[in-house]
Amino acid sequence: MSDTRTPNSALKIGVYVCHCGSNIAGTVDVHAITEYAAGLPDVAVAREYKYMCSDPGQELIRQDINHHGLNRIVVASCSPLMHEPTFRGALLKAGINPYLLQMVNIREHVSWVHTNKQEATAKAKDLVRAAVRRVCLHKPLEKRRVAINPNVLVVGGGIAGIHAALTIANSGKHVYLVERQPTIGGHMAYFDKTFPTLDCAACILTPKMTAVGAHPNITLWTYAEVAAVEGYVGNYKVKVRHKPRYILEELCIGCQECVEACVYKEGRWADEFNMGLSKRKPIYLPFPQAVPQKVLIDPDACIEFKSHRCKKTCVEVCGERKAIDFNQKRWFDEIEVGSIIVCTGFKTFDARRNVYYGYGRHKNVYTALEVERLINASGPTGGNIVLRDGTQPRTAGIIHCVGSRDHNTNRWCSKVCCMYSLKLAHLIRERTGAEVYNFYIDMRTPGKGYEEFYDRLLDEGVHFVRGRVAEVTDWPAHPSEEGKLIIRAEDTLAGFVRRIPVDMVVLSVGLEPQADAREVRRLLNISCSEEGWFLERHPKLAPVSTFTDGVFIAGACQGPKDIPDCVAQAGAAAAEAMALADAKYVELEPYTAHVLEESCSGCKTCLTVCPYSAISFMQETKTARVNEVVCKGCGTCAATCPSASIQQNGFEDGEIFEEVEGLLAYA
Amino acid sequence: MKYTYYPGCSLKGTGRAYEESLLAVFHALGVALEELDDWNCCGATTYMSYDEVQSYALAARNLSLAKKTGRDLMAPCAACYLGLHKTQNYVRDYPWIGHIVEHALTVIGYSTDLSVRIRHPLDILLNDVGLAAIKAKVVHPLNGLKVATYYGCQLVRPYALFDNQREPTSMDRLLAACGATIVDYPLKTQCCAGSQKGTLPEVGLDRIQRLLAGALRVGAETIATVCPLCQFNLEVFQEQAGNAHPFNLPVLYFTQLLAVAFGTPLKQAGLQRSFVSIEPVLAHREIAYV
Amino acid sequence: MLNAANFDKESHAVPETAEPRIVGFFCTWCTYLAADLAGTSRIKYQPNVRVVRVMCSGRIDPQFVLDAFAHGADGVLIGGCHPGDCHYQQGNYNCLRRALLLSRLLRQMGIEEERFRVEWISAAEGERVREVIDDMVAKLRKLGPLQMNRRLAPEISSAQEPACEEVTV
Amino acid sequence: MELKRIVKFEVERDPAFARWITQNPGGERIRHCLQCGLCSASCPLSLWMDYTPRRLMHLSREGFKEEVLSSYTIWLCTSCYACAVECPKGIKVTDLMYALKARAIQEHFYPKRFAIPELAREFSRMILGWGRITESRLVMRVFFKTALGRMIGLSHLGLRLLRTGRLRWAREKVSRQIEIIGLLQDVAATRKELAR
Repeated sequence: MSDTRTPNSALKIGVYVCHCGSNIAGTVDVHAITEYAAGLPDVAVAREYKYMCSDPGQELIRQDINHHGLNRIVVASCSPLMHEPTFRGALLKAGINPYLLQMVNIREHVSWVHTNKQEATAKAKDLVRAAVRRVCLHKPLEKRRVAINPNVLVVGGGIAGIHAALTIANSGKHVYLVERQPTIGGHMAYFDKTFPTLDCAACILTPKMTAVGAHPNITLWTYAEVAAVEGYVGNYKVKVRHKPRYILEELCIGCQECVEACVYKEGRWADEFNMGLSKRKPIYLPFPQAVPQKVLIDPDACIEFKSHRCKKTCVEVCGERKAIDFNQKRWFDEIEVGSIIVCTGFKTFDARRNVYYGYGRHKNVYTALEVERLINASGPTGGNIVLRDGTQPRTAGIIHCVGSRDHNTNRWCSKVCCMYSLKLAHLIRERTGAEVYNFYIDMRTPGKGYEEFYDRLLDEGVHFVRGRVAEVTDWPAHPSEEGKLIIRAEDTLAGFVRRIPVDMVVLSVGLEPQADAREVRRLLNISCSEEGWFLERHPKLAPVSTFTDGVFIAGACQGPKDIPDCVAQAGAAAAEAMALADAKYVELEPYTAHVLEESCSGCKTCLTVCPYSAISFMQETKTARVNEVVCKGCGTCAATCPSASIQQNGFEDGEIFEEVEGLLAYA
Repeated sequence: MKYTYYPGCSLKGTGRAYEESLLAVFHALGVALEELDDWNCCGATTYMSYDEVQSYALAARNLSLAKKTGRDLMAPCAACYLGLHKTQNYVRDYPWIGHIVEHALTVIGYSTDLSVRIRHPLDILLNDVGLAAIKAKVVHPLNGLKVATYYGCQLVRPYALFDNQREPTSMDRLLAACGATIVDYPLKTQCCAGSQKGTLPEVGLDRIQRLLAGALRVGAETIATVCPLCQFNLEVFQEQAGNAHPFNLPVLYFTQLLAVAFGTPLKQAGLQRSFVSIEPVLAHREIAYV
Repeated sequence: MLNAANFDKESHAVPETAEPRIVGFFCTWCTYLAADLAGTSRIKYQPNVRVVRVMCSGRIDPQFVLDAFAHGADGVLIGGCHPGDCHYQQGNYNCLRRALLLSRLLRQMGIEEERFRVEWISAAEGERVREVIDDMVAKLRKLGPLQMNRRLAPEISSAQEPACEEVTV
Repeated sequence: MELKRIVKFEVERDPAFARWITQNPGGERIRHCLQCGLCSASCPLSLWMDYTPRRLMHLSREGFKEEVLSSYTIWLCTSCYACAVECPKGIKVTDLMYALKARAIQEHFYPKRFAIPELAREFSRMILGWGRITESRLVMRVFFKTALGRMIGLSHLGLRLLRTGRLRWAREKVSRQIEIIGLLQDVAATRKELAR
């Protein structure tokens, strides 16, 4: 830390202040700052420009470097996380080391968050002054190159994961697809039709599912979860936990004779895939088109697990194949991949939380997903929409925004409910001829062919009542309501309260982040929005990237999305992963630490704090040494070293001291 | 166990039976109550529509007085219970209200510490006394007497601190413990129209009529209430509401039913003040009371 | 680093009625991002904080904090990832350990505890940035200027001679 | 059937009133109102209202003071808080109803002999005088002011209440009334200060 600041004839600093249109210039007196900067020691050139990040802006820097022989550059514009690479590029083009640059964030940290022009300008001046002093000490640095492993891990086998996996696999790279459920398919597999085209979900999904199962470049692991992730972009080590399905996957051929043979002649346990509307046996195939076509055993249901005294007719019938193994335990796989695509999807809002809609109390109140199963030909009723007592509803009410746009539950709009409610309205009306009422707050049908679909529903004579439902009750206020479920809502367009008796109530439940989104997020070292959706690197310009290089997100885990959007994002994420793989190597920031051997006392304190054990103790020299390949550049060791004998490139003590003092020095 | 007791105006008037039975029950359970010294109106509903901030100041005086006693404050009247809680919250959440109220308190030489814990008898009976102790006191089990528990609005809204806001059950558990059968009464948290009966009769009557008819529909033999105004509306206006065919449905305070179960003498339970006597029902249920 | 040369120039310029000046040390992955988010969501807060970006809160050397105070900062705010969220696994824990020790030291030096603050703010908590900064500024306004540099004046002026270092060009 | 011409000119709006409503406790979010009508649908008395609570919220935030303060709605609110608890945007409709009632009373926006505001007034007078309410006397005074006829109609009820000892004429009052007066006066005073 002996380096202190004295005017240095060798230094020629160029300072560039960006207007960013009016984004900065609107709140900060850019001109004043430029003038101020020009007056600072060692500053040779100071300019302002409308858009520094534009080509002419960068060209400005390049020319000045060439004409004036600048050897340090300060750019006062937006967040370094936004454009640092851009301006480093400019320095490189001009033939000086890109790390002789310091950026000043006068947009996100000044002009956008302050209103008083005077105060904002004063703050910006301090920041510029600090940067000018800091940049004096910058040293030329070189990025490190690390080879990239071309394999990709896709987490989650919903439509997004499936699409991403296939895209990458088709490009000839190897994909590991890890799915928590015993089959891939995700929520889309539950649906009968998809809006607005009404094409059959199974018809478009199952071919893709089987393609995944059969693809030579895809290793499909269902009933498995990611247990641990370590490493960094291009070189991730991932540990995968396999849950026992008590079936040896490689031996099972999915003939399902075991299911037939099971000692239970009838299903007795709630069938997860049918939302509990039907029963399954202890040994079962999740659903007919499941991929992989492998059965599994539910240990909580199977007699053998409870009493060990089952006749094991399943084992008998499986015979020579010996695919059933009651002693199977969970096991782990370790894989190495270059990038990870997260497609963990969403969960639906628990309708019980909205007590007034009586889900779980009134038997004919259903969630949208349950109705999807009722409508589905492979569902519990073979596609007949019938109430619990087997009769067809003559009237049905569909309640929108259940668990959406509500500060008592979830504040956000779930985006897909309006459209799927329209779809369900159409199907219910088509299959049963029932009178259907939609209760909505606002109809949100943006999207190709969506508004047209809405028109179609209006033509079909479906009722639309604009009002949030207050209550679903079986409590009649009029003889005509006896034995019905009564929906009470204000018809806000008519301006009075209406009570509408129906046979069937459908709750259009909203979308929520997965219950364990936060754990997954930690596992992969990415961020979540406050609601729990995974956070993209930039909402517009980096929608599928995260702040962790090499980890991408796609589908509804990033926010409520319909199928087309999920698939589009999956494609985008796949492209990002392939681009990374095809680059062969990745450049890592050079912010690693190094030991100044002459002053190192060999106290070994640094060894204890390094999270990557990148520091070792050299017996011969009795000093510490940093392995720069392993070092990730957090700088903790530098802060810990009692004799300041470890320095972090780009964040040396001196540089930071200068910045701090520059901030505080009054003009 | 000892609590500071805030009766509120109604319990001294139309709601006397509530106070009488309440005191009797707590006495029987050996829980001491000390009436808050020189309490004033809580500034309830009606006053709020005249001047909210003044009503907070009024409530604040009571809170300040109660805080001095160092004991929890028991407010049996739903309106008082809400008014006092609301004051605590608004004085905290809205600095300008806090400023005005605290200033006023200081002027009359009161402490501005309003942090006393406000409790409802239901809360105390369930969570402090406990069902076991109550069961132990029962001498006349209510023999499956069919009770519709009516909580009304202001006890559970907006501040449901000891019970579920949408499906309250505290009174159910309490009376069930005394042997009553609780009928499923979906209207249990609906509004009784408060003072509307007095001011806009047809509106009030309509509500009252629905609530009573509802109770009969689910086969209730009596309605248990927690609020003087609910009790008054549902009982006193039965004849008008019933036009022609009277409802004849006894409407008691939950404390009166407890008193019955505890064998408290009729007069001490304030039962002589009812318009519709509970006695026939008790007789029919063979509850050997009086 | 503090030395006679820049000491004279700066410290005496501190006006008595100055607004509190706070130096923030934010980690790149959480709090700096949160501050960026506050910007993109146009959240408005007090302009008293000047942010120094470090890769990890674990990089923050107690000397940085002392240096800031010595040069006239009225407060220092450290921002890192929530416990368990550190991009480098445990940097924020190391930061916390040092901060605890440091805050004791600071109190002994007569620096009020409100002046040194460590906050965990995740990339999603733009609103939290506003809360923390506004709250801290309000507290420091009450306390008034610190002017540590005045108090330290004697020791500092006798600080070691400035040595000059060759700067690579 | 009568013909009625309705058009609202912008000058008929009262922006100050719109601002005022947002400044009331619980009204901070009124601009977020979705107009979903959950308040109206959960209100037990909305079926009697000329404007449903939802419409009233919109009229207020738009500043149609006349319509709002002269509407029946505010007087029908029994403050059961159903709307306030359920509002998806966290608007405390009930509190706003209080504020509107108070405003209407201040500005005499109600028909003569209309019981509800009279009740509120008498209530406040009684507090100022004795610090507590004696229901019997309160009811009497309100009826005197509004509907003598009805009172006589209800006399038999009164008698029954007397017989059961529930209508007590004895005056309920606090002993240190001076404190109540001081309290209320100071509130008024500080409020004026703040307004300035």
